[in-house]
Amino acid sequence: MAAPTLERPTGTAGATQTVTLAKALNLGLRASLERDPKVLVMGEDVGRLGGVFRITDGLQKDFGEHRVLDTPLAESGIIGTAIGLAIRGYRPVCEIQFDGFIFPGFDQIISQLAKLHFRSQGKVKMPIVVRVPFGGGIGAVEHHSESPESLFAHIGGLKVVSCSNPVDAYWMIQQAIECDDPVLFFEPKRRYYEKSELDTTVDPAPLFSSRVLRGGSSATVAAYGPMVRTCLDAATAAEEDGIDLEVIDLRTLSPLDLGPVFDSVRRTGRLVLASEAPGESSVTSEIATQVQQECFYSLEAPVLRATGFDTPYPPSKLEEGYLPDLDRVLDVVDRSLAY
Amino acid sequence: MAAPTLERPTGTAGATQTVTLAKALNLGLRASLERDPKVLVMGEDVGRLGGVFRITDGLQKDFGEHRVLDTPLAESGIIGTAIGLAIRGYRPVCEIQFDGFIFPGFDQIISQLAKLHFRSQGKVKMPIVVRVPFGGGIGAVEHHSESPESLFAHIGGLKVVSCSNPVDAYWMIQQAIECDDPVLFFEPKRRYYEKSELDTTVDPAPLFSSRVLRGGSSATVAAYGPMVRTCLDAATAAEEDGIDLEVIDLRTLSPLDLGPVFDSVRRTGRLVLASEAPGESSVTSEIATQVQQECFYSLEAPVLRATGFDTPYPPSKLEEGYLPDLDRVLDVVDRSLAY
Amino acid sequence: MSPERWTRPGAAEGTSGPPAATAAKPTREQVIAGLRATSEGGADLVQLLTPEGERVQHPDFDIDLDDAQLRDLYRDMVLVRRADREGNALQRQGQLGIWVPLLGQEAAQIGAGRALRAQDMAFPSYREHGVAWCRGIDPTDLLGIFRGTDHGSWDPATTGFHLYTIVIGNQCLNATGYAMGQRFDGKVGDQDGEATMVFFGDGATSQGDVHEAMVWSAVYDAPVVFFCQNNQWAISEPLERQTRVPLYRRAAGYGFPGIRVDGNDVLASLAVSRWALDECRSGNGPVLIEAFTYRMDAHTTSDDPTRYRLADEMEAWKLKDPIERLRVHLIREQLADQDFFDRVDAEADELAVRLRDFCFNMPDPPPERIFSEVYAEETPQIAAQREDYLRYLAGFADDAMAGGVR
Amino acid sequence: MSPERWTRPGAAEGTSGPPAATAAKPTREQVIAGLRATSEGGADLVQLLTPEGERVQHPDFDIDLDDAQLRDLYRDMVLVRRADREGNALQRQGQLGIWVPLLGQEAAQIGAGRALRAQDMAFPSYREHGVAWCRGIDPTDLLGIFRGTDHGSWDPATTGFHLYTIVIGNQCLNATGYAMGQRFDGKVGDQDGEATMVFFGDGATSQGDVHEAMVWSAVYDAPVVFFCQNNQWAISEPLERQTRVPLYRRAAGYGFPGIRVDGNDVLASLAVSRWALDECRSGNGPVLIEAFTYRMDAHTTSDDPTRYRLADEMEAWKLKDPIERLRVHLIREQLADQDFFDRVDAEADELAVRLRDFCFNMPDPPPERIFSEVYAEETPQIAAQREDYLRYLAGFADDAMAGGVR
Ligand SMILES: Cc1ncc(C[n+]2csc(CCOP(=O)(O)OP(=O)(O)O)c2C)c(N)n1
Ligand SMILES: Cc1ncc(C[n+]2csc(CCOP(=O)(O)OP(=O)(O)O)c2C)c(N)n1
Ligand SMILES: [Mg+2]
Ligand SMILES: [Mg+2]
Repeated sequence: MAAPTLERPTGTAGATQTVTLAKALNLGLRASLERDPKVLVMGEDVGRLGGVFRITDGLQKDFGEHRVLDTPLAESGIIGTAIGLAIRGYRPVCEIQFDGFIFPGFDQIISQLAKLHFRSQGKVKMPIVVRVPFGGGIGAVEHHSESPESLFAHIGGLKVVSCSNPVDAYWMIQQAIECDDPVLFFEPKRRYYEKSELDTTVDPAPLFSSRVLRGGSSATVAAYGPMVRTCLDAATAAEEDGIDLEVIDLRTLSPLDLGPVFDSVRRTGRLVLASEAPGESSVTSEIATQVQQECFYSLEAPVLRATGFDTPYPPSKLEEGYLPDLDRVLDVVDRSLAY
Repeated sequence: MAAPTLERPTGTAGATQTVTLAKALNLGLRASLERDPKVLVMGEDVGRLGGVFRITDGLQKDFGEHRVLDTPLAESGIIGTAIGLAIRGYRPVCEIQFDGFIFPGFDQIISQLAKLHFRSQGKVKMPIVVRVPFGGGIGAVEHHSESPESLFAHIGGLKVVSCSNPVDAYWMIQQAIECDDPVLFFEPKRRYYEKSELDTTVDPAPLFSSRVLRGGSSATVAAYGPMVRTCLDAATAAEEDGIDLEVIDLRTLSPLDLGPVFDSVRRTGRLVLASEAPGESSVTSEIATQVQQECFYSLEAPVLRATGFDTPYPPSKLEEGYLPDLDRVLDVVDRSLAY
Repeated sequence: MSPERWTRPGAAEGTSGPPAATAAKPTREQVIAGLRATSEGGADLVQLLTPEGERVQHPDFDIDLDDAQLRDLYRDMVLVRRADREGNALQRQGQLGIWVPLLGQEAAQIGAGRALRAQDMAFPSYREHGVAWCRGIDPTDLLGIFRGTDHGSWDPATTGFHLYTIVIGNQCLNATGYAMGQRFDGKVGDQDGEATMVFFGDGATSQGDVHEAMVWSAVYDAPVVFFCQNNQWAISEPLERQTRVPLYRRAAGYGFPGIRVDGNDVLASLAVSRWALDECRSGNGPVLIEAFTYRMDAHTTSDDPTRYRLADEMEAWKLKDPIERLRVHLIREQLADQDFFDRVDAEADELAVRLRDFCFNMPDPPPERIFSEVYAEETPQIAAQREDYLRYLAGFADDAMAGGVR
Repeated sequence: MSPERWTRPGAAEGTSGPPAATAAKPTREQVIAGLRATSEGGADLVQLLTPEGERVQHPDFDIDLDDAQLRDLYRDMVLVRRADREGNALQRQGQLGIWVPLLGQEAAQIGAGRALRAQDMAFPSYREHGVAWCRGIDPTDLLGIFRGTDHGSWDPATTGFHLYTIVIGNQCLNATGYAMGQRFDGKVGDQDGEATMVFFGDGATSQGDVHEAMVWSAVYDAPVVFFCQNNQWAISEPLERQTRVPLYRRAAGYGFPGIRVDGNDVLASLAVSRWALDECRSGNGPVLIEAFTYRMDAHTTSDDPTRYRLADEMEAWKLKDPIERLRVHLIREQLADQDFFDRVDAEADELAVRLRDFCFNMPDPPPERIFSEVYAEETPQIAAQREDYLRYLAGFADDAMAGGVR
């Protein structure tokens, strides 16, 4: 993995500020737009409105209509024209308004975005970031709470990451934009307004790396995006019962960086995976498969999962039940410990 | 699982014939069109031409242009209008010309086809079959050799099956058409011209069931679609080395019917999964995950896989290397046995 | 398009015209002027009732309604607006997660909705509360979607009104397929035939699905009316982010009629919709209608339109209010007395109260609803996940009873 | 479209026209007649050279070429056709997995290809061997795709010719994005500006992506020429399965010019393409060109057109052969002598031999090619899979040396 090459924006060097995850993304996008004139932001309502979540707030005002584009309403058009712009030498950052609306753009993602580098054997680069606010928990109507990340993780030629906190959000979006490969960037929309300290002088971890957030010895819990916070809370709650959970933020879903997970499982002997997405044929299936292979002799229990059910996302009054929460994660931990 | 309710077409009762898998599908479609006037066949070139693989050969001639529709060239249109026809009470069977061309229709499949039954709480039924000739090995150009089945297996509300031989092809297509849920029907295109005896008087197995094709004690090998033949051949070859493989044809990928796999693994202690699709976040990941969970104490080796690589499908001169063949399956079996 | 045009395509179309003439790409200002022109009453806007409530004639479209029918249209619009405002208020009070207002689009929707006959089918987007009303869907039935208790609760088959579709454009293809079925069933060909109407917005016209629906419907002569409510905005994006030319013009490129109607004029909307549906019934479909109207409220309750549009625009459109113009007309022509208006207002008040009461008393769905009707033939997996989950929930109850912790 | 039309949209368009006139849905026969009409020389077909090789005038489009230029166009077409026939033959001999013939479309492609300038960019579909030729791509470079050794080997950046795109319609959006970039880069605005041309078929016009590309290009004034080769067939489906009206008419619905050109007339194709590209360079894009032509061979070598079309049709189109008409013209006007024709034929023979030799000597790619350039920054996973696989292959070599079995 190449060392991060991001220069720190000089204006804010050394500054530590308290920011929301949404604001961190906004600052990261701003830094990228400042650093490289080839970076474009495009999508529905990203311009004057600043996006329905205000992630692109103020960017069109400061960088102009040719850097921050309000596009016609069609996702295949957004991805498809971004591909042409990338061929022309631009680095488009596309916003898909909600997770459930990425599917009209699926064909361009699978057939062109993922394949052009391979098809051309490196002559055509695809430095495109597709930002997707994803997951549930915000009381929304249908199609606004989905977790489609596994579909992209299955596809060779794409890279898939997800941030879980403001600091990562700030750096990961910039690293994704700097990456010469197409990156599907999943943003945990129900965590947009969670805050933390952001010190822009601290070197970021490489983009495609997982990270142990909390050491522990009873069992390992790994998650990404919105479920990371849930798992950290679960670990805190478990402490009271004398259960010492190690928590890993996967951060990258394709390529997976399972080294830290293998190391952890070799120590704890137990792994629980948590995600909002349905479990069936998913990223968590892949991780379980690799872990049972790599840690076969270390596992004291099968790899278990706390995931969304294999149903369509339910009406929002039911989402609390659909989404694995602290209790469900701990229930699965208990089942793991019972082996 | 409901017992099969198919009446046998009277004209051919008792007749045993040698048919290719392609012909068996054609006969199955014909039987369904005869049985139920609401069944429609639609897609690009399915009418006058009989489809690029001739699966629908002669059907438009015999059932007319309103039962067998040559559609405009757009997959979202095919799926989207099929949904409307289903709402109207029809049972459309859509042909997607090649695996790589299902993606323009992906949005309608995910957002409407998969969700309408749930959205309407059963008031709207979606008895639609989407036929997809899939997989490689035919020396084709890009986008004509893909295995996208895992993408659909991840989605609640869809059912996904794959046939591996003429007899199953004949029955499974009819059962899929009889099913009141949307079924993605994956046809192993490189096996279209393989033949077997078809006795239409023998009762078919239920659609959503796996089947043990060959008993064995050394290890279990499970596959679907085009890889089933490969695995059977591998089992024959392994015999010479004194390795006795049990081979399971999964047949249904969502819902999975893993009962026979669990039973088998409990006896053999070893499982090798084979598929042409890339392994990452796939159906084989899901199976491995469930097996390590259900058979934790029986496994003498981790579940291992022989799959396509996590790359885009290569130019066809390389496909022999890309596709897991008999040797690669046996190599993985050897690795399993080495534990 | 006259039959001769079909046999001699383009003869009088001017689209292959002189290069010198085509050479002038419009400026942004020209585009905007062109897109807006008819709001001031351009020659191609079908209007039967002016903003001042004056009944005018149109050379091609007319409608003959008795006084009671006119009053009914007024009542429809008032009740629908009141239900809409109540939905908005319920969201503000935390009773709904979101509300999608139709304010300003009452005439377009009631005109279209009242043109539909019992045998017809309608495919809404997510803002068609007015059409729902015309299909006999009680406003209370809409609340579940926005409260998050269901994804739409009415029966599309019995109401002739499909469930709301949120993914922009999808429903246009579904409607076209349905209309193909009407044709295949032999229900098209005379004035008593069936037809389908599909609703979508100006922004939706950019989606591939809408295009494919137009291609399909033309190729299969599907009896479908494409009813585009051009309310000038797709969330924060004005019409010029989607097109250079008025949207009704798209139809010519597919070979079927496209008509722009004053969407704030319920008479014109009704007249044009009826004509278009009759064309479809008779087998002359499809037809595109662009209803030129205005979204007088935010996109949804989550939206803040002050960030992207000027108050002036709103003020200008208030003068074209769809309800006000019919009210003035009824008064001016003495077709309704004060008593009538009072009664309608009272009815609206009752409706609001009923909606409110209903909303406050809506029960949350039970947890097993998560797993219900995923499939027509349930899979063992879904059954098992439900059982596991209910057992897990029961565990809490046990814990609670046993005074257990966590 | 004159500028006035922009400010008074629809004033003279007739599309919102009288309902009585729009009421006549075309019959299938009318549709087919309308779609085919211009093949007989309808008023809207731009033609500069008749099938009989006679030079004719067109009121809007003209072109001034010297004798050498005319001969060059002839040479281009002959060489491209010969390469095409050789490709077909190589497939028949088992040297290629498939071949996609361009037979019959030489004039459309050479006209368009020769209109492109060095600074322009072209986005082909999968049949544009003639355009490739004009972009300086040697026909040998095409073979890899059809032999299965690569997915296209030329460099799009240096050739100004993107890789072949097989998923129908995708390239139209990619081209539009590229053209937006040309505009953002300030390369549009005068006669030396840049432009983009994108190629697609009649069948492709039904795809949502093609529509979205037209929407986008109009909204962003992208300098892109949509060059649709209407070769009458999408595999087995005739044009009437995609549209009721001629395809060039679609453009009007998006607010830019649409022109139908005789695609078997290389002069007309060149003239219209130049004009359209110049419009784009100057900032007046986009433009749609429908090149009315015919697929004189099967869809691909895997196809059997006898199953779906009549030999008669083919015979009729043979009379309009693009090469023959220029040949007759050159002879009749004494612009080329027998020596010239002989030299071109000899050159074609050489090309065929060279193509053949090249094909027979193409090496298979090495196994590690499966894993190469999946990413710009390779992942550890891909690296590991390559290593594993090569180690596995090496095992066979070891086995073989050790006389091992299996
Ligand atoms: C495919 C898709 N992309 C994005 C959205 C998010 N979205 C919801 S409404 C809307 C604007 C729609 O505008 P328009 O079609 O004009 O309809 P209106 O809301 O004005 O009635 C957008 C972008 C969506 N629902 N579906
Ligand atoms: C999305 C997609 N669907 C289906 C196909 C299969 N297919 C290849 S060519 C073709 C017909 C294309 O017709 P047209 O656009 O007229 O181009 P032509 O081949 O005649 O040049 C079809 C259906 C494809 N390549 N891509
Ligand atoms: Mg709108
Ligand atoms: Mg064609």
